[in-house]
Amino acid sequence: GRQTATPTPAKRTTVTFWHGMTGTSQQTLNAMIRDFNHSQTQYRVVASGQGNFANVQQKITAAAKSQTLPTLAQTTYTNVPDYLHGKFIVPLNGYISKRTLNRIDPTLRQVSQYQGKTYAMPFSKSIGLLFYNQDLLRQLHLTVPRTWHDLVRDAAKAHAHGYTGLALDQTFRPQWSALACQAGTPLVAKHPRLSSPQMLAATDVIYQMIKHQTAATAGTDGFGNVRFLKGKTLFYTGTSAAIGIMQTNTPKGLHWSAAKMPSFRGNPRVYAVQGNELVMFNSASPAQRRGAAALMKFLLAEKQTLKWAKATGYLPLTTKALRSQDYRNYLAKNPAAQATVKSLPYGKPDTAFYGYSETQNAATQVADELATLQTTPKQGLAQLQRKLTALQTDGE
Amino acid sequence: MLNTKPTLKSTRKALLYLAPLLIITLVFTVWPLIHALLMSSYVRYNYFTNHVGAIGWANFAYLWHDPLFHLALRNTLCLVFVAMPVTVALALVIALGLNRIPRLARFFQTIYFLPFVTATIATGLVWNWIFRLDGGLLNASLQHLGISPIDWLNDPHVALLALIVVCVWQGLGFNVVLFLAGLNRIDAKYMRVAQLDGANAWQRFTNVTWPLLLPMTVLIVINTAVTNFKVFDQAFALFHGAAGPGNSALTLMFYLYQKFYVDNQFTVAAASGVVLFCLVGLLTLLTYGYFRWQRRRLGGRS
Amino acid sequence: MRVLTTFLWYLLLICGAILMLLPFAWMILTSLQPATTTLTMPTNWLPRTLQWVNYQHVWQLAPFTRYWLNSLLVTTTTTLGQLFSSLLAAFAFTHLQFYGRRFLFGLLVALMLVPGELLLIPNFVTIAQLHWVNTYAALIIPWLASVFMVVTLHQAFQSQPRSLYYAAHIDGASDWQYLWHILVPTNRPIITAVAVLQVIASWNAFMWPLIMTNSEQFRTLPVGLMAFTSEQGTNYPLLMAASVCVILPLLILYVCLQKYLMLGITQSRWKGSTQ
Amino acid sequence: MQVTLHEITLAYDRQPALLDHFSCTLPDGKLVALLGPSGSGKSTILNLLAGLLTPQAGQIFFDQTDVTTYDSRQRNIGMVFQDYALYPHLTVRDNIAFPLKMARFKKAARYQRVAELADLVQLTDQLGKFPQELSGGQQQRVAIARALAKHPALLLLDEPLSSLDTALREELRTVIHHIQRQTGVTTLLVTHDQEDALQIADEIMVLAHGRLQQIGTGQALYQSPHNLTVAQFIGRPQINLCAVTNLPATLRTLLPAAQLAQATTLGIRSEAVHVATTPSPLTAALTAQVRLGRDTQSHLHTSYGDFISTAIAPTTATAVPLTIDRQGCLLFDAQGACLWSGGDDLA
Amino acid sequence: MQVTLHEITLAYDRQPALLDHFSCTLPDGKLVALLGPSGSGKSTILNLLAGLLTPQAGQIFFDQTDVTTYDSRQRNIGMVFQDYALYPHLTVRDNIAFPLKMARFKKAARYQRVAELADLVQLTDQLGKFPQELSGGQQQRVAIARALAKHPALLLLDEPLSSLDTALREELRTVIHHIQRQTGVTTLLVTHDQEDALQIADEIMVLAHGRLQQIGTGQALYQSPHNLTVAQFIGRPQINLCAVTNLPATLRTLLPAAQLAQATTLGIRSEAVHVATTPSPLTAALTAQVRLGRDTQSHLHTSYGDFISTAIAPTTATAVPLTIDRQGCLLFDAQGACLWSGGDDLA
Ligand SMILES: Nc1ncnc2c1ncn2[C@@H]1O[C@H](COP(=O)(O)OP(=O)(O)OP(=O)(O)O)[C@@H](O)[C@H]1O
Ligand SMILES: Nc1ncnc2c1ncn2[C@@H]1O[C@H](COP(=O)(O)OP(=O)(O)OP(=O)(O)O)[C@@H](O)[C@H]1O
Ligand SMILES: [Mg+2]
Ligand SMILES: [Mg+2]
Repeated sequence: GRQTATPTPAKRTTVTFWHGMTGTSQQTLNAMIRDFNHSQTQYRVVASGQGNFANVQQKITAAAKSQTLPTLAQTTYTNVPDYLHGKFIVPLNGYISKRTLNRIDPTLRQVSQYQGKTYAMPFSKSIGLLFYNQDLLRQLHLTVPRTWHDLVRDAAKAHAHGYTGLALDQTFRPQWSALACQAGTPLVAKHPRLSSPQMLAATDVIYQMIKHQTAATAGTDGFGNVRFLKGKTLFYTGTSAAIGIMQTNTPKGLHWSAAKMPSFRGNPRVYAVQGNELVMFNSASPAQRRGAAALMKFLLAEKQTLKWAKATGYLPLTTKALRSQDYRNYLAKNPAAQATVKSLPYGKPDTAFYGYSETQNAATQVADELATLQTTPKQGLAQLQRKLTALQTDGE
Repeated sequence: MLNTKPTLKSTRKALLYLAPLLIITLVFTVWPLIHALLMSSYVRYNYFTNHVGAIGWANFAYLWHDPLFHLALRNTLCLVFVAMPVTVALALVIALGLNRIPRLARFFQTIYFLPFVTATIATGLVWNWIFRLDGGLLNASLQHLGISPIDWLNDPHVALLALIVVCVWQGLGFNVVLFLAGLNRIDAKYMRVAQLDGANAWQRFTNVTWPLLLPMTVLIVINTAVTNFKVFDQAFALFHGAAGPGNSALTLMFYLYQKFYVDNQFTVAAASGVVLFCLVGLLTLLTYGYFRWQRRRLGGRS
Repeated sequence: MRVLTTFLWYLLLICGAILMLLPFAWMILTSLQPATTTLTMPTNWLPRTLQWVNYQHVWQLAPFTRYWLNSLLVTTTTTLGQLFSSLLAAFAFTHLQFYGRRFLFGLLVALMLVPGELLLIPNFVTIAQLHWVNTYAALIIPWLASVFMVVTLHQAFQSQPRSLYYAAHIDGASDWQYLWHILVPTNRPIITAVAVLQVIASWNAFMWPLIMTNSEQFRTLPVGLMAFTSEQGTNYPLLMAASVCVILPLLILYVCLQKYLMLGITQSRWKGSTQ
Repeated sequence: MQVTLHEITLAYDRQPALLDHFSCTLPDGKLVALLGPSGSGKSTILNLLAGLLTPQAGQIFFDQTDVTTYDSRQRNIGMVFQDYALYPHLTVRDNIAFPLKMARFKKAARYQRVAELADLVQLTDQLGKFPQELSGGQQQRVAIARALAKHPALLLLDEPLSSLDTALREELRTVIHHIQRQTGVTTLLVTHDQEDALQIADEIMVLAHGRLQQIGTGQALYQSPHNLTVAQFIGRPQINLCAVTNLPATLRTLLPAAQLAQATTLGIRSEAVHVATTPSPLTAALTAQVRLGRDTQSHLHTSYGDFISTAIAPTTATAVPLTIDRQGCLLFDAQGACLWSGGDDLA
Repeated sequence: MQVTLHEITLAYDRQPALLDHFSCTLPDGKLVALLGPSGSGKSTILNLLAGLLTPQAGQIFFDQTDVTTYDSRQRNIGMVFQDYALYPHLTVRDNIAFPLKMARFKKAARYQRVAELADLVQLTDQLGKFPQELSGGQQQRVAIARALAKHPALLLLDEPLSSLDTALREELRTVIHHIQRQTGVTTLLVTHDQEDALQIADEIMVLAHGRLQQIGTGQALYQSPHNLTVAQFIGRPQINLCAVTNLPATLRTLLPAAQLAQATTLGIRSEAVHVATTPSPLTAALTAQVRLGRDTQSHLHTSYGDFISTAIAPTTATAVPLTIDRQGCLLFDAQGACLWSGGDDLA
């Protein structure tokens, strides 16, 4: 009924939006944007998929260089300092009220701040989980591990029975990162202290598992869930975003579920939060910026964020939505997703800083070398520390 | 004509013929190349605001000290010097075979061309399947032969080999087609006289086909070398976005990509591009010189 | 003896052909698998029921018709344009005398060596300055020249008897007419070869169209393939089905053009009766 | 080596048979010239002998051996191609040395022989050039030298002298003749030039219409051709022909009555047409006289046909009385077979 | 159109000059034959005229126009190349029609003309074939037809008849002659065959050692050659030569004393050597007699040199008395210039 009242589209402000969603996520997103466009008469959001996340980054780099940026784009908050250095990102303050922002779940909200301003709006977020094969667990008379210690033991047992204990994704940096946090210092930080014995112990956990073949990285499969879903793997650590694709790819007769990640040496639990944010660029006109803000607000509406979460497996963004009946019903039907919500309060995202991606890359490299047993944790950490120190002095 | 010398007029005319090519290459190759060259000398450069802190060799110094770059260089050279000769030799053998057999040549040619047609994404996945540890075709076959399976894609010792195989496989069809085109240009009468002159198949090949094919071979060798220098897509697809297990298959191009798009170290990337360019140029010169020498040795004009 | 060598050649070619064919066969077979059974091979890599629906899904999941038309447009125009500019240039290098000929040629060969990735962003900036972002011009115009093609054609043209050029001149053909009436038809195999190579390169191009365009409207097939992979996993059967859809037109084209690629062989004087 | 073609049939793709059950024999150690109109299949026969073409039917024998299925390489043949087919990437020296290289001669030995051959064909100063830099005749000489290089058992020459000037031609002709005599290699020489054939060939084969018309010495072919084709083909200028029906009585009396009755065509050689010293009933109008070096060709017009005579001295008369030698007359029937050749007695 | 080469100098890369200040004139509407040894630069001159080669010095005039810098296309020339240079991708029909197509003739007009030309060169039944499918002679005829197609102002023929058999050769020669007469196109015909030249050329140019040796009618060249080169070049068989010093007195008396004193070489035409009817002090041993169609070549051996005679009838004698005609004798000095030609009176 409202469409009839819409003025001619020419009068609307066009808001361009680049994202890296594909498949179902993209379809859902498109539907939501269609809804947004119908919900008001001032703005028209044009969303376009730019391939995968890496492609979106490339496009943003290219567009920033040539000053052809869209109004807003999907990216990770860790890029914010870099973008700010390039002077092409604008804070959301002034376009989105504090009240609205406060509706976002506190864990997720942490990421939106940089140097006292809000730059990023959480969008497609997920959290690390431990998936387990229910059939195998029962067969081996095991229960879901609560600590890494348990996990190591269980995995060894599985290995003894000819199974793979733990499947990791291509890189185990997120898990390592979380372990490191629990060991006292974040892995990817401006001034990490990697030489502590705690840190060494945290690194050694996964290293030893790989070395004893109780854990395996996905290597070139990209995703540990491919191996996991073949039914010969007891555990898999991945992010909650994988739930959707895992469900469609599950062969008949395989039963799995997910739990919170185990804790390390009884330290406070910390889980890796992953996913993407939305940012707004300064090349956009004030009207466009307002439009972008309107879209963000729209996406934060309970109805929309729930729709998003249910269709894609990403987290609902607002506290209210997380607690809503609707979502609880959904969780009841998707027990695997329950662990997500339980993990969320313990999530601790890395702090963004200028040069983050380089640092993270260096960490990934060391993780890869550890995974291929080319280096030992001690050497690896020393090497990383050296490298990061060099990076920092370079940057200054 | 037979003995015309260049004049201003003929130069103007030639430039007219060359104009479309030159304009496009100037705008879309030469200009960005200059741009990259300049950028490789910028220090403390803000890529987006175009603020240049200083000019110097810092980026090249960075490369000089970066073990990753060394690794990439080693891998790339290894790739080029293994994959290129193998590709060219195989392509030549296949082209000769196709040129020889009276029947089904077309059919075979189509098949050999398949890898080239296949988009890189699909190729990566397919080879992923062939090389994988469990259920991979290669390992299954090896098992039949009593060899214990190798984790081609996750073992840093063999990952580069796997990448080489993919590169060879993919470059084959293209080179076969080029070789065939070259072979077709050789007048059959030379084969006939050579046969009359008592040359056996091998002698015909070395004394007639090979020298007459030499210009095409030079082209193919240089092109294959250049292609292998620039390997990126294949690695990206084969190792699922990584440069092999623990960077064991890191190529120069991959290094450049990482520096530019992931690490945002634009100037270092530009510097590595310049190094890559110089290396390829050097190699091309060497190849060209070698073939010139060989051609003279075979008795031909240079 | 001759029978034996022929047999050996066949054997060699067949072995090679299997190696070449195998991955492709896998692609087709995978594209017909139900999603859940993939990658549990090789035990059942012949699916019991062929999932032709995968192809139907592919067509529904992304605007493949649009992609297809774009690919077609971009591929034909770039190939034709590239052929045009390269033929002119190769002709000039072969038959025209001008100052700096060798130098210019050497320079062009050097440009063949420039890594493309390095040029992507500067080129994007140029395209943006020309206001070509998100237009067909961005997809087509930068590809209208190919140094590789020029070098290949020049090489082929050089081995053609020069007397044909002289004869054509005396017969009243201008350089332009010689190019189109004599040089091009007599070099059809190599021209077809480079054209086919270009068609494939341009059909499979991924990064360029992705970076240079922002909206679906201008996207080409390989970009469309992105729809089937995500950060969390890949739907292999659908991706393979889509890949087959991308590759098939190329194969058909190639098979059709093979007649020209093999022209040299079929036209040789002693056909049939030669041993 | 005696070479025999036995019942050879050959047709090019989608063409009627060019050779149809063609048989002939090249005697051992002889130089045989193959003459025939353009397109009659001379090169084709050479290619068959060389093993470059395989006949659809029939056999080829080298002495007693059936070589029909042999490869060119196994036949040990030297051949000069009509289009020379020199290797464009090799210098003249290496072109000539090529067959020797293939036979694994040492480099010194090769170049030694090249020097000899180059001397023979007068190319010593061109040895370093590439074929593209040679004139047509020079290329042809390179081809001849190359064919001779490896002392072949059968030498096939496809118009090896066609691009040479008279002096060189005579010289090289003599060289070929000489070499052939010395080595005794069976040689088949395709030529369109009768003089070449007549000068050096031991025997001449005339090929036309896919059939071997006649084989014999030059003199035999000239004086007693088997048929009209041969008669027309051999002899310069071409034989004068006139229909028997129109002949004046004076001429008829010259000819044997029996054969004349069956004949349809009379051929008269140009040297048989003289100016009569006594008044003659045969007169002709002299339409033109052309001096060709030592020859004078007189074009005559009579009521029974136009003639060319080479036996009339330069004169200014416009009409001349004629006599015709009996020896220069030939009678042919409707199928072209020769019924009578007046020159029989001359042998 | 009169064609003039004026002081042309031409050298190929890194070679001594092939033509050095070479001048000559082709008279308007005449058919001029260019004769010369292989490699003497005949094709080179044709290429100069065609505009395919640019001289290092000198000018080329077409009538009054200096065309030295003109492009081939602007010269309106028809040319037959020594290697034919047929377009391999075009049928015979389209090959012939190509120049017309370039001149934008309508298709119907083109094919009409092709039909005429094909008829002329007897290729009507080969029009649909490709060049590779033709015999050498057929290819040559296609090239001739193509050169004639566009009614050129200057026709350049590089050995257009070299691969043809005698009959066809004579016929095509006549055709060329005929066409040349009809159209009046200035024609330059390179040939190595004197008979071609003598038969149809209005004038003959002899080229050797980079210089124009002589230009004149065939008869003039035969009877009064300017020098030894020309004398040796024209005439079949080649002129007999002997050193003046050795001559027997009987012969000396035949010759003019003044010139004899300066001369070093005596040339005697083969037809000037007869068997003496009266006893003669000149005797010779008859080493061989070869019958070449209507000719009989007798090889004679004397104390002052070997001779070939074409004026001796077949005989079985081994020694014959000789007389020598004064007309067939020529005297040359040490530089080869002709001092006296006995045949002067014959014109
Ligand atoms: N490859 C071919 N395909 C079809 N026809 C051919 C082929 N080669 C030759 N011919 C035909 O066969 C006939 C004989 O050719 P061949 O070359 O043997 O003639 P030739 O006697 O050598 O003539 P010439 O004296 O002109 O060289 C010709 O009519 C020619 O057109
Ligand atoms: N492109 C070239 N480069 C170098 N030398 C050449 C070239 N073309 C011809 N020559 C040389 O120039 C001389 C004359 O060549 P040209 O072709 O004019 O001779 P020709 O009189 O036509 O001989 P023929 O009767 O044998 O064809 C020859 O000695 C030849 O080797
Ligand atoms: Mg022939
Ligand atoms: Mg010549």
